[in-house]
Amino acid sequence: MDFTMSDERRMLADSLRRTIERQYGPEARAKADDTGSDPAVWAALAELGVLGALFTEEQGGFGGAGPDIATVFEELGRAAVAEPVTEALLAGGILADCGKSDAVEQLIAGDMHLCLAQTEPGNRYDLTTVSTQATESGGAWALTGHKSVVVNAPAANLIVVTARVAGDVGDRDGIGLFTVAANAKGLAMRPYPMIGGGRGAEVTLDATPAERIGPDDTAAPILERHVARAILAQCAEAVGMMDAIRDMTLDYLRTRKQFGRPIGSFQALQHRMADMAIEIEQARSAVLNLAGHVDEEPALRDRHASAAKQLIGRAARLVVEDSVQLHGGIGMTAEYGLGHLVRRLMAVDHRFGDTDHHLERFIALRIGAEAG
Amino acid sequence: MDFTMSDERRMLADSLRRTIERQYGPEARAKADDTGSDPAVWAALAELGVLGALFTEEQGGFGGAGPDIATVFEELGRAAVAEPVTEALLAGGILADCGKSDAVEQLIAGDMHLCLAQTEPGNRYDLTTVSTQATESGGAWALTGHKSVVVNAPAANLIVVTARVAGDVGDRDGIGLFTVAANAKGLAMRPYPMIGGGRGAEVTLDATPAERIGPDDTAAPILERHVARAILAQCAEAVGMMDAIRDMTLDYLRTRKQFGRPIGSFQALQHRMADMAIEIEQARSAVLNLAGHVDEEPALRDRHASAAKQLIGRAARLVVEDSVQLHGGIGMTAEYGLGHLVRRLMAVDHRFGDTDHHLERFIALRIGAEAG
Amino acid sequence: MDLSYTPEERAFRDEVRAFLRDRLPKRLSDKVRLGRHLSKDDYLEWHARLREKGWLAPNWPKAHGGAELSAVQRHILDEEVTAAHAPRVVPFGLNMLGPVLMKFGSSEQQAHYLPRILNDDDWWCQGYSEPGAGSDLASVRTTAVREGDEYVVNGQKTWTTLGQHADWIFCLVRTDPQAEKPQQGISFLLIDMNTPGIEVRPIVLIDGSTEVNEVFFSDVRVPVENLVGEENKGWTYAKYLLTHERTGIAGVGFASAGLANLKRIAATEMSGGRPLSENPFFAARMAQVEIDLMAMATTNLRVVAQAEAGQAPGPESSMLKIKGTQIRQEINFLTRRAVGPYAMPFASELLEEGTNHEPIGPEYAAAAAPQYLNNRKLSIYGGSNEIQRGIITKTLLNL
Amino acid sequence: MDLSYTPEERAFRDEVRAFLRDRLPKRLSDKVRLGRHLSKDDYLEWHARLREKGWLAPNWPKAHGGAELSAVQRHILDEEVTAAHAPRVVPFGLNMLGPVLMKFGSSEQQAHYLPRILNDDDWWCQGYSEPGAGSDLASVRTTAVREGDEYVVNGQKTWTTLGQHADWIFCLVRTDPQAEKPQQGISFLLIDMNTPGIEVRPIVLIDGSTEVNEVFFSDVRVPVENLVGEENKGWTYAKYLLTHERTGIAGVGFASAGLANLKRIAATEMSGGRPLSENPFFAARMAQVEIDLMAMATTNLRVVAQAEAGQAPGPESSMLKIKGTQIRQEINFLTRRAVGPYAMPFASELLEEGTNHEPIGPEYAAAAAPQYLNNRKLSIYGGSNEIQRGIITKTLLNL
Repeated sequence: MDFTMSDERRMLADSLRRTIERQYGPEARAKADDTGSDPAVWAALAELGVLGALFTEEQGGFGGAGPDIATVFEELGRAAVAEPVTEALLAGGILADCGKSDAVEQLIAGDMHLCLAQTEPGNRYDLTTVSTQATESGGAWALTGHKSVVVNAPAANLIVVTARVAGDVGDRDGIGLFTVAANAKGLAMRPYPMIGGGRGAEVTLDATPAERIGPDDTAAPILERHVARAILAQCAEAVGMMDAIRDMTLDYLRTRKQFGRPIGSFQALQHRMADMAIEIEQARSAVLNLAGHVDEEPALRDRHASAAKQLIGRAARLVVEDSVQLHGGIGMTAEYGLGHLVRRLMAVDHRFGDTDHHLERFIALRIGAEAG
Repeated sequence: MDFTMSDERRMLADSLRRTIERQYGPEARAKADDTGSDPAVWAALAELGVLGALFTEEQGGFGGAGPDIATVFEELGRAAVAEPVTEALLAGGILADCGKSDAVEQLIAGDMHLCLAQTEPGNRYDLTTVSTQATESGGAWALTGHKSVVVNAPAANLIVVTARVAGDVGDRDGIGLFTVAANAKGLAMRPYPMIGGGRGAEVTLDATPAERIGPDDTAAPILERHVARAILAQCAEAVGMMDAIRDMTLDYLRTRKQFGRPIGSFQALQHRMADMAIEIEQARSAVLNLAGHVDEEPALRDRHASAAKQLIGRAARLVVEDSVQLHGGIGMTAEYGLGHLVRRLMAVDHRFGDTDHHLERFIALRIGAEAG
Repeated sequence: MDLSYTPEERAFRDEVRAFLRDRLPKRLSDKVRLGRHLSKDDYLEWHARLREKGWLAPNWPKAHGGAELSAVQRHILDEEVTAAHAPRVVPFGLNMLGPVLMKFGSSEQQAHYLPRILNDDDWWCQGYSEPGAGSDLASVRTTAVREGDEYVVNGQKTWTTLGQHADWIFCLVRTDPQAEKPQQGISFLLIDMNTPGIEVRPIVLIDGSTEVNEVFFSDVRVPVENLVGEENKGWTYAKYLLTHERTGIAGVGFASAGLANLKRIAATEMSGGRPLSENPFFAARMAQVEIDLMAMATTNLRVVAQAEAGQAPGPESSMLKIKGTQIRQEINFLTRRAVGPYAMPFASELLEEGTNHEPIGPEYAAAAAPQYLNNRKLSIYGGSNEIQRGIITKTLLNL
Repeated sequence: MDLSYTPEERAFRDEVRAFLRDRLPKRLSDKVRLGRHLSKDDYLEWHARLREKGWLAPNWPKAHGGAELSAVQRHILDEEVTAAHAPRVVPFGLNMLGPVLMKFGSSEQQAHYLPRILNDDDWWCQGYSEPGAGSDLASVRTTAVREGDEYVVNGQKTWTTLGQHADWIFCLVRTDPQAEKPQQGISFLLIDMNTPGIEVRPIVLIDGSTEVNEVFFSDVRVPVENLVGEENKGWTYAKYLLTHERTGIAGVGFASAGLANLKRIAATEMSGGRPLSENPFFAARMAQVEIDLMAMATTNLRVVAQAEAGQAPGPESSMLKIKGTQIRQEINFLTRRAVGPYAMPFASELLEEGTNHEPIGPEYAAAAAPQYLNNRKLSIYGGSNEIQRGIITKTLLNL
């Protein structure tokens, strides 16, 4: 049993933290809201090896394991960095698994933006409900459908798309993976800023030319594997954000005076702060559990993914609500730094399944595990 | 809109409270644990009109409406009176509806104890799952089965029993109502004290002679109506107990000193006390809602019954747990008065359905209501 | 004990409902239901409809042109109007300043200001909070120094809701910096927002809204006749204002309207192939909050009945504030959760006046997350829930 | 970072499991699983089995006859033993007094008492708490007045667990009533329970159990050689005792065993025609607590790893105390709820030693409500959860 971080990871985390502290601020965040990514920040992340740490040596990176993902995202979370790194992990991981090594190489070098267009109006957090249609004609594929809330679509050079090659909307079989170029014919976007920073879009495809990648039968296992890794990323990022929020709140309790004394001396606030701190440690442990199991067999992996996402969804709600409450009015203002963190942390519950979704899945997997 | 109590009810409540304060103590409670009822207390309750208040004038009483039940049981709860008054309301109400006016008259006079044997091992809180069998031969009925946790069975002169006259275990149709004498052939009891005071028993029936009462088709509507009234009784009693617990806890916070000051001056404890007080007021309002609707049509009645039982189950858990916690060690001791109240309040969740049971029913009724 | 309304009360409710059916423009109720921001004209339009009916000032005495409704009637009006997604009445002149002037203002002030409030000639805003004061309202640092027939005001107010529309502001100012206690030496001053030296700056909140403002005063000269009551007695008037109108504190109407909206959304959203409202976990959360609301509505009626009977409100109004806040915030939370991934787009332009932007996902989605964020304020302002818990236990413990 | 055990750690776990399989009597594990009260002989029997294997004192150094296990090994042992429903080791001599004597006792005391503890020649109990002191342990009022070669002890201790079996008691006594602070003037004294003037009275708890006692001292004469360390320095030793052994504070083993038991019950109990474990609401509650427990087990391992690395425990042990308590109490709550109406019979005789009474409902039902009630103590004793919250924030805020 060993909870210490490897030297490589510690060094990466340290240099990432220093770089962010030096370079990352409101301007970069505004840039991400305007265009999806600040090129200078993105280049710095590539330079530092942040993107390489998400991929194995085979794939052209130098990491790719659960603890690598956890390390990187915890640091990104601490400063609420709004760059599309989760998209790089998610869409990049799928491309790597499908043998698209050129794209992955460009991604690691910082020369590429990616996204995954999977969500559709009405499929909520369900990965295997896909109604976007793929049709083949003379070896060429074309896609038609509506993909909703596609994070980082406006900045992406290449869009990974799920579409149905066979079967019915809800079937697990017959889901194909495709890539679509950003400037492809028949592709239209309704772009917007995201509540947690960065940009997303509604993407409509109308007989849009696409390249098919991935396995012939169904892409569901690949999707599920990479979404589990993305859940790890989101959870680790959430822990980083919660650490930052806790520290800001502690600072505020120490310095802010009311009725003639620091508000941190009021016992009721102290006890709520203690409860918040406990839940954050629980969240950290849930991330460790998931990081240690994200490359295990699917049922075990997803059991930990759901446990982590569920626990972190609850902890995040507590941290969002109580940190604003403990701050009082100032915590409500956009100008004060808490707002970015709070909004981005809140958004975690809306990606890859909320706490109810994952509680349901955890129960289903447990029943499976105990029956098996 | 009028929230004031009628003069009659106020007088009854006042005299009941005075009588309990004067007469009711640990000895009476021990007596109830030993035999199910303290004859002196029971006689006093009859004398005061407490039993009469549960029945309409038609039935030989002088009350019987929701607010009558609420008034009586709130007072009984305040002193954790462990007499089988809920059983009188429940089994007596069924008897009254089935035209057994002699028994009701005796009950109101204090000369009779009753109980309802409905629960069976495995049917939990479900009123229409009945496996006890009723068979008829030459106009005479006999019952065979196991009735579990029959509250007040050891003291009852007459036992009202549900048994199946037709259909399958889970059918709503084919449930019959019967009375069985306490000394009937083939009736056996395994008696025990109840965690909330008083006595109960496992009752087994083996070809036990019984008299059939109630309607020919199914007794479900009668059962449901009287269980709704018994839920009102339990909820009102719970509010009385919660009031008493809150007052004890406030007293303790005022007088107990630690680290050199009254523990009530610690803000974290103050805030928990405030939360407890809020939930008790919510519980009181839920009882008012149910009292005002307990004689309405079944769907509306049961919607309020489930809302009240659900809310009060939650409030009671909070009050049980936080009152003990705020007291510390002393609250854990049987000698201190809190224990009786806490155990009796806890037990409310185990009769007529717990919070989950009623949340489920509330949802089902709501869906019904919104579809209709 | 009778929970139902009397025939007269039922008749009044029917009258309110008929009024809302006939006179509440769909354009306005749609905006409110979809959580869009209302313009100054929207508010004024709704005020005009109420004024026409005589219900703009339900709590004012008839002598001052009010409707002088009973507590139960006011409760009915409040609940029906909110449940119908009508805009709220802007409270600063009607419910805050008005009662203070009636009780403490001079007859000249009453004669001048009250009709103008009722007629919407002046849009009032509130100058209570200051930066860094939080729930400690008595720590007023804005000063007013008497120079001849004028006060010279310097300082800063904050959290001034809808101050961007205001013609006038009522302010707590410190007139005696030497007073022994912070509650002493405060005065209650009426200030024309057009006076030189006043600057209003919007505060952007975390939901992107710009409804609240900072108001800066530098050497603002205010005629002494704008002082309400006596100099240095302002804290008395301030407290009166804060405790005067509390029957609406539970927000039962808002909660009911929010719950109805949530139910509609949950019946529309799909989850695992069926409506979200049929998902047992989500159904349980909705049922839970509905059960709490059913009880709170009755708690609220109990307090209304007490008020009707002339009893002073005890800790109940603090209890209603807390429980009401918890329920509304839970409904906001569930609404945000209900819209799923569509809570993530953050396009505040969709919530603005006369928006013609292409919607993102279902129309109801745009406001879900912003309202959740914005309503975190409910447990902070008007005496934070922590302050309210203190009040409750203080009363109960009597320590 | 590697969450899995090393091969050596796995081998040790296998050894523990084999030991439990072979040497834990089913009679005992059934009693523990069913929540029945253990007799003195039950404890002694289990101690003997552990002693035989060399694991009775896992944290004692080999020099004193202990197993000197690593923190991880102790964690494994603790978890496996508890999960197998073995009786707990009676901690008063082995885990409380033992370490104090090793650190602060004289060599004579060590030579005399430590082997007797290890050999179960003496049953020890604890004399810390006093009536009315609560979490304020330093407010010791029991006095010890030196008279020649003896202390004369007068006063009262309470919450003395299993004191009815005890041969000896270690006590905090006040030897200097004039000391400036309550923490000063306290001494740590060993008292033979057979000394005249000692009376033990059981305290009946709300679950009907009689495990805890009051101990009364009137003019009890104790030889001065029974003083541990220096006179008036007892608070130092007391604090050492309280903070020394905290790796087990989370109660992961107890929680795991309780959850396994709950799952079995929920799979057996029927609700609406199907097992309770398939009721979505109940399944959700069980899943929730399992998710919390999975995370807490890892938090606990992190603290174990820190201890292994020689780091002093920070506020983490307070966090583990709180979360561990919450999880165990929630499991107790769900178990009580799971047994439905059968939580209501209150037949404490069914939980007694060698009970031969006719059961009421399923065998597992009898202990459900009593254990729920009894374990309310978890958040009260050992420094209440309120005290722990204070410790956490004090460290975090550094105010």
